[in-house]
Amino acid sequence: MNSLIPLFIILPLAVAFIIPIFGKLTDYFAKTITPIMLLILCFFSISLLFNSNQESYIIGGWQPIDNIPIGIYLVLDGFSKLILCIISIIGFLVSIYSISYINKYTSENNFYTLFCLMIAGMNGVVLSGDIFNLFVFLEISVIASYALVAFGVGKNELEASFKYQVLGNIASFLILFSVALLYWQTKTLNIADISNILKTHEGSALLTFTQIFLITGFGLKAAIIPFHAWLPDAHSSAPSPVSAMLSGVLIKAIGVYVLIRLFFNMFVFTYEIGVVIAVLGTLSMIIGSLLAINQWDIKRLLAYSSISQIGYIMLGFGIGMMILSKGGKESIAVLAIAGSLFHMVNHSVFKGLLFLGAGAIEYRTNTRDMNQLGGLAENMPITSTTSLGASMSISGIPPFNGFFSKLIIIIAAVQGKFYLLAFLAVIVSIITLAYFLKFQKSVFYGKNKNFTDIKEVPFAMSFSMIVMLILCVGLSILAIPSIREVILDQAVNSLINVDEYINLVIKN
Amino acid sequence: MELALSILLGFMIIGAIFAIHAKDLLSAVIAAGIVGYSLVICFLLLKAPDLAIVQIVVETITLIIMVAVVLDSTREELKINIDRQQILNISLALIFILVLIFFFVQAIETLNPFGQHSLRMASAYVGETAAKTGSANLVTGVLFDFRGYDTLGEATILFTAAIGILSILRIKGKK
Amino acid sequence: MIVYILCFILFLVGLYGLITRRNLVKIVISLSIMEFSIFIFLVLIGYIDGGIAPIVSEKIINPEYVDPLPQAMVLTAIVIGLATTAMLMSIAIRLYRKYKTFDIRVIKNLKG
Amino acid sequence: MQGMSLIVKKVAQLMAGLIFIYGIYIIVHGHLTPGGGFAGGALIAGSYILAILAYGSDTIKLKKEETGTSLTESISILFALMMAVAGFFIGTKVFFNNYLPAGKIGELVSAGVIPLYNIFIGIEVAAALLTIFLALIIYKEEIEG
Repeated sequence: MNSLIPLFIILPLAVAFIIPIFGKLTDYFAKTITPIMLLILCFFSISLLFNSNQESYIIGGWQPIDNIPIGIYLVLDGFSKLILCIISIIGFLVSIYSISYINKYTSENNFYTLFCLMIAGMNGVVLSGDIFNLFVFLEISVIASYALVAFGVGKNELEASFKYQVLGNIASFLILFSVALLYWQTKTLNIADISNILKTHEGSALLTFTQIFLITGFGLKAAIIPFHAWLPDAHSSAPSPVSAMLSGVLIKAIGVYVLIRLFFNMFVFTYEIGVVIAVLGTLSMIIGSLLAINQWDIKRLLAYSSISQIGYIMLGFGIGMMILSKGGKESIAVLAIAGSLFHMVNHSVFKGLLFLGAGAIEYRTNTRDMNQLGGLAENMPITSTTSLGASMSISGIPPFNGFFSKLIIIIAAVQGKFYLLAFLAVIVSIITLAYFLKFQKSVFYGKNKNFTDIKEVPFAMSFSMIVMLILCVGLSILAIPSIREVILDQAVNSLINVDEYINLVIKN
Repeated sequence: MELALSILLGFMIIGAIFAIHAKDLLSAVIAAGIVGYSLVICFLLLKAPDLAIVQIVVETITLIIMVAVVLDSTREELKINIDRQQILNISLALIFILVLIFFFVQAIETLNPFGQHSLRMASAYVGETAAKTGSANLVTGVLFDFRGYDTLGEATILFTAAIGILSILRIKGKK
Repeated sequence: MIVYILCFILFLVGLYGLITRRNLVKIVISLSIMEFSIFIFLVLIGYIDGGIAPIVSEKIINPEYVDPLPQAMVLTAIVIGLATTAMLMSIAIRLYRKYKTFDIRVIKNLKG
Repeated sequence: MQGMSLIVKKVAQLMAGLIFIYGIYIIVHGHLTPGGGFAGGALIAGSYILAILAYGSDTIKLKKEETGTSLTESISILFALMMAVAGFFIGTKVFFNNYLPAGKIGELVSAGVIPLYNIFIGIEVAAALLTIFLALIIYKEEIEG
């Protein structure tokens, strides 16, 4: 029991509590301690990723009685390792970027405190093996993000934050309600224990009811299409580093991750649920990209494109579920799920980079309107190059990582004989290319009308963007089978093998 | 017991409907407060004294905050014209609600009725909690020992909200 | 059974208010009503007929307590509810200062 | 904000003191009787809020108070976290371990670390609620001024 997993929650919380105490002494306290903390977590999570150990940790040391778990468990398996890695790496780069960016705003200490709390909440959600504890940590991260969205306290920010809060609260209530219903049915809160009990249950009407509530609740958090209303406002109004965190990490860690974790590892999934998830994913993919074409605000365009890309991720998982529940070839399902996980990693990198690039443009020009911008490539070479790379990656141009993950999902769809879905995924990819060409052309190329004398952004900001561009290219190696086996397949296995997850928690 | 609770819940529903339809924001806020205070009686009936104490204090503070906001701004409810959009909204909401009630009634039929529940995870907490944690109040024992991690999260949420409100209510956001 | 259904109706009354009202304060009220219904629901799940409040005392022999776990959960949820309500109210008052109204039909800068 | 009449002030003074003491009682007896850190902390915050409402916010220099409550909040929640982390080093070396002896049920000093958690959480809750309230009050004044 000498594992150090709780550090993922303790460190960010401790930093968040220390900043208000010592932050007033010097301006640089918060700006140095946050990146250092996140760097430590980065190394720790990467070292965990290359170590095939899976473990569970009982908080308080309460051993199970009669094989019923009574304490709160932290569970670390392949899937959570991957997400922890994403959170730490993107969090570290964004916190470096914020050092310069946040100079525009007042009370920088509060920004860093909320940022650390958001990280702590996400880490807590990812590690938690207890459904009510998961809800508590989810609330920490979303309440911090409500405040961060409104950080600029202008009209737009406050309005976006109010909308986000109302929809976020509805989602939280639905989740709490389904926790109550689950407790009623199983009398336990531990995910593995619930799964153990539900395996022997017949599929009842109440279970379906609970599942609908859970899909709605986490769908609202992940902004899948019928529940997407808050996302474009919130993600475009927030300060750019926060947008990068929200779009890149938050909607995955508290939306997609939990949805997938619960439906793979807690419920016995059926064909119908696979269909629902695949249909919601396809809808998000298509409608998100169609809505993005018409946007002239840079960050709104990126926000809508996030909806579309989340659709890809859900599509892959949906295909995997459909194949597995029908008893089809497992290798195809593994391919689809691995493609989804790969796309999840890639999306957080390139969408983070794109939002940081949009932030860099806003930092120098104070506008986000594409009609006023143009020809910035000469003045801001680093921003231009990095965001060109990210745009190519997101629209699936070969040497970049986005191409491979989309390719894997499409291949899996074709092999599973879902030709329509594969066709739609290709079409959406082309639409994505179209609106990113528009973005590139109207911002970085063409004639520079209004901003002829601006400079490149400060070092801290360009550093993060360059590192992210390197990641964009470098992550392509995950497509090589032998490397894929080490990292992605570990995560896929922990999702597919339900018994493995249960055995991790309840040791017989 | 079930009857008393049902009557109380009926009153709460009436209070909630009044709060939603009141023409004066102050009376709406106070009606919501009364619904919240009825919750205290529910908790006492259901043998949850801890919750009753917390709820009565928290409801008072929430009410103070909401009344302060309403008195500070305006008490008038907006005029809502009964146009086609509004009628459409209300009827859609009602249909949606009826469908949900129908499914809920269907869904809960199979489960144990009021007051007859078994324990699984909590049986360990009830059986020998006192001996293990030494706390006579079992809820406190669960809250700070078995699930102390949850409680840390809960305190963190209040901390987050306080810091968040301090940042939202700054006078100037950008330099 | 009727208690659970009434509880769910209280939840839906809050949902109805949320869909039909256009006033920021009314929206916050609707949300807190939804919250109340969930609290009662959770405590109801833990209630056992003839059980006593979960406080150990030596006077009672062979006691049967009500389930303390849902009570601990509700206590957590009450505090979370307070935090979210306070956040919503602070944003509502700030929006009122900027627009001089609580009407969400007026407060819509963001579109598309 | 203006203060209220003399009678209200005197009654509020008396009541605030009583509520404050009752809050402390609830926190300290959290592991024996109903209540605990949350209820007691909220009561303490309530007593301060009552006094502020009765006397009006003009009488005290609120700006200073606010930083004070915010600091108290951070320090007390940091202590609660440190208590939890101390479980790493004491006893069975697990996060959130109850490393103090359980003692005899029903005595004031019993239940290991639970009373200490109660005290820190109580202070944290009181300070947090007071911070929220003061933030709303101060914001109001600076807009009018």
